[in-house]
Amino acid sequence: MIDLILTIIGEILIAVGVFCSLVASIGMLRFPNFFVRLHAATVGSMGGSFLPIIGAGLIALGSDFPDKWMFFGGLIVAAIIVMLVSPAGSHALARATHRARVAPVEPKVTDHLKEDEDEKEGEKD
Amino acid sequence: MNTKTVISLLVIISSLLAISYAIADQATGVIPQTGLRNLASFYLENTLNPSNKSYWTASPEATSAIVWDYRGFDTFFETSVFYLAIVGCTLVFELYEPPKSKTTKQTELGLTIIVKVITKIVGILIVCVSASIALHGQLTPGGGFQGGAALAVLPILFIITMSRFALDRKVNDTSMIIIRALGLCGIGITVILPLFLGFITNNNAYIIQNQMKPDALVSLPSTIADKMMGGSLWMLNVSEYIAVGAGFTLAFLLLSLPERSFKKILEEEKYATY
Amino acid sequence: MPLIETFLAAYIMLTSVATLIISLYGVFYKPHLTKKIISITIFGDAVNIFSAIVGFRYIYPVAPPILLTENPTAQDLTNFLEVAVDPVPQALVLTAIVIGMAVVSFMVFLALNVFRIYHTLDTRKIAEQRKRSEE
Amino acid sequence: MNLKKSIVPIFLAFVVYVVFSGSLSIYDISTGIVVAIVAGLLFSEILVKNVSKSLSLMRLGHLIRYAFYYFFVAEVQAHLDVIKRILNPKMPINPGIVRVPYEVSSDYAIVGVAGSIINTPGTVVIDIDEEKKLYYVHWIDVSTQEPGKCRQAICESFEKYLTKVFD
Repeated sequence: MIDLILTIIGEILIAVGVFCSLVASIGMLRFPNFFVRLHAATVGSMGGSFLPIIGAGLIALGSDFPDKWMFFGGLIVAAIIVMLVSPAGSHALARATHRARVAPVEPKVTDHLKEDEDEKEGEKD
Repeated sequence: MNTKTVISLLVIISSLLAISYAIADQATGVIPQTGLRNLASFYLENTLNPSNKSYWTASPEATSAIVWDYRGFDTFFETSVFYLAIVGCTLVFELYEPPKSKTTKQTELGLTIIVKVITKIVGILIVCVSASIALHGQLTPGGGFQGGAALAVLPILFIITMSRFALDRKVNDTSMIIIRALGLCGIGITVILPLFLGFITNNNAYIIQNQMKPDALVSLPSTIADKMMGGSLWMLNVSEYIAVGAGFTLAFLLLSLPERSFKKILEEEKYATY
Repeated sequence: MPLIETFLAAYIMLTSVATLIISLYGVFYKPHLTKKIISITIFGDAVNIFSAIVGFRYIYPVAPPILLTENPTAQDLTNFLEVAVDPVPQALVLTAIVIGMAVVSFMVFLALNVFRIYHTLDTRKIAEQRKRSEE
Repeated sequence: MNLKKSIVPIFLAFVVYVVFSGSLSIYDISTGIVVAIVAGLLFSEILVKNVSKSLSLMRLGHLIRYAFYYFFVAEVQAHLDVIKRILNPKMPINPGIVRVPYEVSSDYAIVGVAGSIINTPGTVVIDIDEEKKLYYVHWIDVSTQEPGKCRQAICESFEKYLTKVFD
């Protein structure tokens, strides 16, 4: 009984992950610039990979083969590492791109970071 | 068209023909195959066979058994190739003294605080995961090579996020050379251990012997606390893990030396006038 | 063997051979040393994939070469032999990857020293500089 | 080398090792203890600064409460919001980079809040100014440019929980 419940929960999580990945890829195509696309990529990393990894772990726990706890544990640790590392990656990418000014922040409402950086450079001159 | 072009064209065309022949004429066995080759079936049948212990390795993982038991000598020499490559790396840099950090505040170096703190937390996870991969090499996919390669990710991350000088106190060239030498010593001791045991018990024994053979009645422990240990496989995996991790760390540390400090040395030695 | 699996096998074979040939082309004809090193790593990966396919079995079900029971009976072993793939190419690939990585790092070291002496990694410019210094 | 400092890293390393190995046999526990002690002693200096904070069980309870809030409320809301924006034919986005002041002080709290902001779709921390205590956040829907209101909209809920955990 509990195996069935675990399997169903895992399959639901994987289905949600498939949906999130699809939406993220559509967003990557539709969004106008690099920084807005990062938001679509975040949908892909949390909804599209964190959830399905945990879902796969639950399915492994629900089926009956030896060493199933090993698969479950490995997947949980992998999911935690994905959750910890993906913000660091997005942040480093976005910061480097903005500092190098290789991607324009257009369209935009405002860009306070550029204002502050320009101010600092003005002080140096 | 000079001779060089002709030779390289010949090499490319002949390799293309050779591989095509191998695939089309089934020189490497039936590809894609459905059966099992004789050698493979021998290894698979004997790697954990309690009823016929004359060729067994006491490890349920056939790949690890081949790497460190059946083909142990091959792996031994491949390890020495790895060792010599790292020795070559250090020799290329031997003339120079590594520069010391001039900046006192570590916060000025590297990326932002977000990346630094996350790297520290992930670092401890990487150590545990790679150790688990190496220590379960005789039971599940994994082993010394894979664990060491996973461990070598850690110095790359630390060098990128907080600069090389954040590591300097504990992790430097000298300590890495010592740790790698310890790992290699572990491999050497495990390789000679059967001979020593045979000498004590007055039996016949071979180098890199793991379990007892019909003509050599010396065997390393096959189980500890009801868990399969695979005798020498476990010790060799752990030693290889330490050696590979420390060796790659050494290579990355040397590669990440700042270039401007070398330019000064080169100019002093009039080395750059070629 | 069904048609689709034959097709897939032939496809994987052909792509790995094509990768191999393209990387050989890169090693011979690209003048930049970094690109040569990248080509060599691609060559090694193509060879590894090729040998992993050589050890694969096109059957269903197929299993990794790991026994899941700790005290197998004779029946277990026969079942295992029917589904397990060939472990020998896997063992070769396993060590080849680490050795390849060590050799590539050694090549990177040598390229770094070349850069320190000639201030470039382009083989054509290096040849020019050597000619000039000989004159 | 402070032994009290390394209690939490050792415990963390042991849990990760045993979970990754996936079994509780004697072999796993004994090797796990050895690996955890080595890893914990190596990382204790750089991971833990304040011993009493790291050993407090109250803070662990708050962390678990925060995890529930984060996974089941914040993430779900943010995902639904961004998914709606992507699938809407008109694509109502209004992007820009705004200053967001923060009030937490310790390293872990700063990183925890920043990580939570980045991991919820719709907001990405582009840069951080530790002297002025400012995040520069790229926000998909800039409804206000005033720093106080931005803080209310983006990171106040995370700060409320994480202050109790890390400060």
